[in-house]
Amino acid sequence: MTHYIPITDADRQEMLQAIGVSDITDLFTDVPAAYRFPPLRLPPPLSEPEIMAELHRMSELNAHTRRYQVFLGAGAYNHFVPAAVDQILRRGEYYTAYTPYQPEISQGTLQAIFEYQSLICALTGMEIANASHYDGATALAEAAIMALNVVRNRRKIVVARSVNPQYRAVLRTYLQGLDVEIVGDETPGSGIAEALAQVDDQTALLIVQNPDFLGRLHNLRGLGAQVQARGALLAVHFDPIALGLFQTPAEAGADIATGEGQPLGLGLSFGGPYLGIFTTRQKYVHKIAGRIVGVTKDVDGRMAYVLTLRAREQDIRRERATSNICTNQGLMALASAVYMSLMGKRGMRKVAEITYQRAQYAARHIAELPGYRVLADRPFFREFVVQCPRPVAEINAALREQGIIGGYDLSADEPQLGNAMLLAVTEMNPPAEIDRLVQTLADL
Amino acid sequence: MTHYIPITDADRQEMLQAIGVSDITDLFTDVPAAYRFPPLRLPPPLSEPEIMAELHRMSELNAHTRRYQVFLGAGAYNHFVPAAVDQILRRGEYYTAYTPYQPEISQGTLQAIFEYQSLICALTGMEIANASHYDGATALAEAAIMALNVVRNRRKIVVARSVNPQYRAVLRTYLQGLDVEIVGDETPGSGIAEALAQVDDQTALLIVQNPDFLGRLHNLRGLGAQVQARGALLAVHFDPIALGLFQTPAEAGADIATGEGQPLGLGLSFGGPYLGIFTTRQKYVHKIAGRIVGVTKDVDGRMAYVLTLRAREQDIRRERATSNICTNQGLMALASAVYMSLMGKRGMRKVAEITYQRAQYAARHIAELPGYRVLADRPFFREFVVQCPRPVAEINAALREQGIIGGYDLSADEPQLGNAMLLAVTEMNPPAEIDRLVQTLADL
Amino acid sequence: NEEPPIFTYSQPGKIGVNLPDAGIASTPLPTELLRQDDLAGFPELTEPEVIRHFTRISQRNYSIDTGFYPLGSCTMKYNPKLHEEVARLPGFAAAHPLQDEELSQGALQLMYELQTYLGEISGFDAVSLQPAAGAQGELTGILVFRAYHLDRGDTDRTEVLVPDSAHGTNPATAAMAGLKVVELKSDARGNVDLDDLKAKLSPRTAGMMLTNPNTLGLFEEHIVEICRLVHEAGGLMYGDGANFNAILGIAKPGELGFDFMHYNLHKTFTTPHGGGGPGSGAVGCTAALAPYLPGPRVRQRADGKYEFFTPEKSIGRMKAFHGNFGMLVRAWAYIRSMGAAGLRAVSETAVLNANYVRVMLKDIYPQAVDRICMHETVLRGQIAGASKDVRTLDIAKRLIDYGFHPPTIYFPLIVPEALMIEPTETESKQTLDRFIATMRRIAGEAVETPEVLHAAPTRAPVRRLDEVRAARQPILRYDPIAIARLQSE
Amino acid sequence: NEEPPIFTYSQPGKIGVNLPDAGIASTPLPTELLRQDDLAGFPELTEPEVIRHFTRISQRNYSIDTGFYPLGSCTMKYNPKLHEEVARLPGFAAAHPLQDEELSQGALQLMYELQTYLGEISGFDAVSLQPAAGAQGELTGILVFRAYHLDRGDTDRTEVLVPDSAHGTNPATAAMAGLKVVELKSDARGNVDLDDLKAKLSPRTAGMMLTNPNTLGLFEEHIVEICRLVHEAGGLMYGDGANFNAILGIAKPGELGFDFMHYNLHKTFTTPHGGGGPGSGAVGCTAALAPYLPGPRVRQRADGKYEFFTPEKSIGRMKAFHGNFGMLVRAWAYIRSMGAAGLRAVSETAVLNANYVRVMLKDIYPQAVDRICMHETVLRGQIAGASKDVRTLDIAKRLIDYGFHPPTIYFPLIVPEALMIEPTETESKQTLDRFIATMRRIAGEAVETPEVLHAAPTRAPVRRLDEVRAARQPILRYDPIAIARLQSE
Repeated sequence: MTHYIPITDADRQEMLQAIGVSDITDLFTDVPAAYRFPPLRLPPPLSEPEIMAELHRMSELNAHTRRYQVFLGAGAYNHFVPAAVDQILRRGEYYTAYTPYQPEISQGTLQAIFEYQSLICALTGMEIANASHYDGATALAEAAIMALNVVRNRRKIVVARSVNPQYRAVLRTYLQGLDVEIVGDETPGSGIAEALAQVDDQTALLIVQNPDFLGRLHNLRGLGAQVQARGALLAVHFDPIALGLFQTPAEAGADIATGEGQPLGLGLSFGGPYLGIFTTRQKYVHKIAGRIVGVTKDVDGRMAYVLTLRAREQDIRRERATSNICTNQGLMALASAVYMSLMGKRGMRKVAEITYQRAQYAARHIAELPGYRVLADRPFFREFVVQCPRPVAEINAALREQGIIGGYDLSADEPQLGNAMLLAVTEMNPPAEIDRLVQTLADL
Repeated sequence: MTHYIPITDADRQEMLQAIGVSDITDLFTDVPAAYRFPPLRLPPPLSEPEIMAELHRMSELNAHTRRYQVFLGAGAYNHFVPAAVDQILRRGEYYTAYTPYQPEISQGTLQAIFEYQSLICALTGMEIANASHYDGATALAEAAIMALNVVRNRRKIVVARSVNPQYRAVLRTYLQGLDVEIVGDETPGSGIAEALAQVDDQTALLIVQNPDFLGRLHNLRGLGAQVQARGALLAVHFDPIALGLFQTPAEAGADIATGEGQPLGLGLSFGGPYLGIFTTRQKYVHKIAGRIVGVTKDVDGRMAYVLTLRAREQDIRRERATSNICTNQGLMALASAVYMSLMGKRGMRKVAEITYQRAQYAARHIAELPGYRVLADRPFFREFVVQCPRPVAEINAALREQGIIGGYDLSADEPQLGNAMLLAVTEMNPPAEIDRLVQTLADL
Repeated sequence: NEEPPIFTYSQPGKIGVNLPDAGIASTPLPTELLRQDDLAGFPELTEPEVIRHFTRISQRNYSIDTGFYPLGSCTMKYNPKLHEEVARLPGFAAAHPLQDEELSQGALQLMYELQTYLGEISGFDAVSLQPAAGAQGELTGILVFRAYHLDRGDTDRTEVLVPDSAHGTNPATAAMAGLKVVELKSDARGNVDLDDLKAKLSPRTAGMMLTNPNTLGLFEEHIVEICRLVHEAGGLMYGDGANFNAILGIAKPGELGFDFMHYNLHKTFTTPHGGGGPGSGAVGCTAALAPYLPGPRVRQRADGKYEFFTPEKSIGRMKAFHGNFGMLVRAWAYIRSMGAAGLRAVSETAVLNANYVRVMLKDIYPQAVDRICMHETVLRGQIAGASKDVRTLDIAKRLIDYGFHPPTIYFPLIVPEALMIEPTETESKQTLDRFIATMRRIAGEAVETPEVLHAAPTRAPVRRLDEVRAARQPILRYDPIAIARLQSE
Repeated sequence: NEEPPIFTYSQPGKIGVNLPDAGIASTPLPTELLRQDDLAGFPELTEPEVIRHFTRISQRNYSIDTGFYPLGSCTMKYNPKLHEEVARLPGFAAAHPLQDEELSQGALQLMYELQTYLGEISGFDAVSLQPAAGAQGELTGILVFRAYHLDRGDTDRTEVLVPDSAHGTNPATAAMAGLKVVELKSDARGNVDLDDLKAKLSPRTAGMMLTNPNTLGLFEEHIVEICRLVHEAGGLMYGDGANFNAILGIAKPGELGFDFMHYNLHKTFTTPHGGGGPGSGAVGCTAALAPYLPGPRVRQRADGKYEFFTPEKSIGRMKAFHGNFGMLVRAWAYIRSMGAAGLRAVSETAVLNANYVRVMLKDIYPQAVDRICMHETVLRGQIAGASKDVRTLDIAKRLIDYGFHPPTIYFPLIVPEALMIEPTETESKQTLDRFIATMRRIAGEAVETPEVLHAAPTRAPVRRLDEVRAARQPILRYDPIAIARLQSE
């Protein structure tokens, strides 16, 4: 018995007697004797104060946003998380609930997810959203699988080089068994135009990202029509914060739009749990992966929420399901719904504006430093490429001494850019902090 | 309009119209014009991320138990706070609820307080407990007022010097208008015996503390009878953690027993909010201050909880009330109820044992240091007096350099002890930490 | 959906916390000092059982986070969630109150700044943050009045004037300070009756306690004159800050003539009510009274550091340590979030909301005094056409069935069948409109189906209680036999 | 008690967060890139409204913190509250996944240790923490199998054997990896039918996916032989860890002959289900398969520091960054809290509880296979004497009225009217006894008042739903017109 196990010794005796065995080990005779009760070589158990102390110690070995000024992004962003989000997440009714398969006693989760879907539709302009994927990368990979199911007999996916390289890697992992060709991202420095050029009559899907991995904003109006004219679908990977101001995937004519929901109130959490946002057109609703919540009535005529269109899912359709996904990121979808509700129209716009303005400000001042060059051939939203006079690793090491976490080192992904870093600025970097970054770079 | 005020400009116009005034300022014409709308010279408002950053910065200017090893007590103790306590405290249903005057929709608070009262009775052995006072000190002061109401025509309170000096100060503050003589604590170094000797036929109450302010445990069996034989009441101020192992106030024959509930899962919080525990005999129930929850039934016969015996309280009896107390420390009573429920019989005993054993261990090793002397004329529970070779302030300053917060400097309260400090040890000071304290003292 | 007492889950041997071992050799316990009963009656539970129990019963509570409290004089406004985070920062929540001031500069700075802000908002020279609740703030004030008079050799001032509309804490406080309460009448406009005041002022007057806006929700129209009269009689003016939410940036009590007041940080400054506490009853006063304030207070040294000090003629400390510090953090955050304009918007909106409810209901529920109100309005539960046995209590209980917390009822005592409604500024017009519609609907029910009101509530966790039984045969702690007897009755 | 969609509270101009200003001079926005619709349909609310809404609807949920989930195959055990604190430590919750390894040593150490612990508990040589959920762990495993065979030039292995009792994720995963599913029969004792297995093994066999204990709650009696047969055929054994809670310290899958498995940290290792996620589907495997695992994994350098690395023949990454790190912190805390003996006690008690429920109910609810079970038992909702139209669904819905979450029903598919009950080790005997008594009472109702079962639930926030309408006329986002139409039908 432990503090988590409420069966006492007396209970155990009574229960064993009811079962008709004399010892707890009698319940395990089906396990081959040679393999039964193996020793587990684990460290001795720790008490609660010891766990807390040890994990506090370990956690403080990490840099974090309360100790460092963070200018690192590349797919995970230091946006503000209102305290109200965590207040809701800490409610046992949400975080200790199961998947809402019993709708009569899961209306809380179901309504929250329905509202999440609705908010995402309003944010993206897309017609439907599902209840989430693991993260932006897997949402994108599932988009590719869906496209292959929608556009039959085409086995080519074109993905722009300017899509997050980790996402492109996940895409290739997911599709490796499916006899699909993935092209479009071969040439360093290439982008949407080069990828579009590769969309042909064997192509099921074109994948682009906006703002792209290097932070650049693109005008994608008309892109969907161009792609669809070639019989393919268009998937746009978006940034949910940028949508407070900038072009939606719907305006680009996207058939599928995916996003990483982390900036919507989830915090950094060393990479997860995050939130894969998946949206598409109404007409593809039977083709999508994952759970969907809809509205209906109960037998008394009361409005109620329920998981619907379940015949797509693995527990019903097994090997013919649209995906194997089961557990998703439901609680993160809830968190983002709380975040979006708090921000509302004005807040979403304001965060996008502050982020945009401060990024421009940072870029402008860094560009003035001798030896530094900012790539600003296009408008950018939150991130921008800085070409540095020395290797990025050296610069970041020096920044670290000043309590600053510098940008993402692009040398492995885009070596043609030289000593280039991707710097991210958000509403969590006040002007004084940006000035300090600039000054620190100047002093190096 | 702010993020906390949901009335929009359009709402305001509509509402002003309904009221029949044209401007919001028209609602304030009763305020003399000369005093209306004074400027408030406050700093400019801060956004949420700024508040969080600024308060984080300020909070880190303080020492705290995650950064320092704490051996300071003297009325506030670093005991473990299980995470489950805060999980319950964070529930909006509890902390944003009002006083449970409407019992039909306050059964959560009422049941929790009833269970708190019951747990406190079981812990202390006393017959009844109220729903809390502000802290241990004010509970003790209210005990004195109650005694004056129970024992009519006696205007003397005897308090032992070994009662926490802050509590004795509060006692004197509370009683200063009531024409009462407070004696018994005049002589430095005196204790219960000296106080008892002053109990005479004018005395309404004797107040003692066990373990006393210097951490010493006393055998109080029979004390109640001795005091009551002189027509007075006995109040014992107890430590709730010590009661896991040691004599209860009921065993001392106390008429009233008070305690500081802070060690019961409340954390240090720089001195508050804490919890005043108040218990007495059943026969004095109509004399006590503060709220009491009882059990009854509703019209359908369901068991239910309700505030009861309310005719004692200020909102009913006004100037003839037993006290002016209204708002108490209800949420802290809830926290301590969760703590006591988690600990249970075994846990309460175990914390008391660890605390006791580690305190003995620390005292034994410090006593071996040259120049240090531990006062151990009596058994002690968690705190003990160490006479030091140098002024306590110097020693504490040196300990601070090593990340240790040393003991309470007794030089102002008990100057006859010389360079003496009161050291506290709990289950949060592992043996290695105690060894480090001893070593650090040895190295000074 | 009932949840049994937690004791019913107890079984020998269970524990809900995983504690460390002592980790050292044991020394023998002093056996003669041990308790004899092995904690009889103390429960034994695991963490899952404790959490489930307290989670389940929590859902049997009404709260701001689940509904609207139009609860007059209680200012049940929204408690911002940011505050719950900042108060839990380890540097605040895990700091020892007696650690060196050098190691507490953040906490002291926060207290110093809060003293300054509260003083500025109220027009007072000095603030003490120590009192734990409004009633303790009151006691502080009356003890300060007493000390002030005695210090001047003015030993006969033993009377405190209190209007008949006052909160019960006012007379109870005066009595607790050993002073005599003299009650003042209210006039037809809800103000203090000036003639009665003049008649009762005397050389025995220690001071007067006044809530302004008063408990009728009305701004005292003669406030400047009242202060003048009391001062001329040698008395001091105590301001009960319960209704301060109405006048942030609207008027400063210190400028109006008050000498002392308490702030209910758990009303005006959003610290949570916690189901009955903790509150915080910080106090402010004029420079003349500052030397008598309880200590420690915080001041800034010449070198910029902060330190505690105790005023030279202090009445003493009101509680151990420095006040309900966790509440101070929340109040600081609130004031800094709102700023001057935000605080004025708070009061303006609180007053707007109250007047809106007032005008939308007063044709059905007669207004106690027909004036523009401040943050709350007092109506009467006397509905035209309803039978006399429909009382305010029935209206209040019926509101529960519609999902609202009842208003404060039967208070102030001078208004028959009083319904005291304070919407606060954190409720939307939508919510107010729903409340208004519900109140009007209940008025209809009062005429047509009064039995529904008498039976209410029927949709709450329990229905009306046998409160007489609770008081006559009190069961004040868990006692399975007494509870079984109750249930079998 | 219904709560309308949050959109109904929206009013122009409201906002729920107090954001900073940019604080710098604005530059013009690139107008051609701006969205055209001004976020049409996006709501505008204040913080109090958002909190009240999400608090109110939360109370319409069942959860572990409010009740018992006897939910087979889901391991709805208690989620320790300590874990919620440690996962929120700023050094974990506010650390950037791409910050230098030098600045992430605490996180890397935690991951390294968790890899080691999970490997030890399951008998595997290598662990990757990247997969986000069990199904992703499965996909990882099957892709690793595929890569392993291809790497050896074994290109014809395109079939995955899956028992007919398997979770749907198993066949769905095989299909997602481009492999063909071959279904295996179960025998009368609930084991895999060995003859069927032998018949279906072939040079095309890539591997077999097996849940052990299986979804009947039974330990596969021929597990060692099955592994031998599959290996002899050149295939690999995949272990679905959904039921791992039954065998901690009881048996190690790696020793039994499995080559690869996933752990559901959100089942066995107490990370919360979150109403459907996030989970964590870490995977373990033999040394032979380790080179194919997804990266990055964590290893310790000679100097004691930790670093990320990607196995040389990795199938690639399964998601961005390093897995659902917040869940890893919780799992680490759980393993370190329990230790070896504690983990064995977990499984022993889980199995004890399941067998207790089994023996107390099997006289009324026939057991699918009459054997001692592991952590769960599968019964049939076929009550003697009840009319045929009383179905398992009715029993499940009636349990809701008595305050219980229904068991898993109609699964595994091979058991008619299946009721799959997994009590877990974190429920008390009291709770199990209440559940047993309720199940027996419902059996009585099924005979005597079947209409009560058909009508159930009547005490839940809503009653049975029109699921056909939801699917036929889907309303998948807030649409006031569609909702009004629905309500007027």
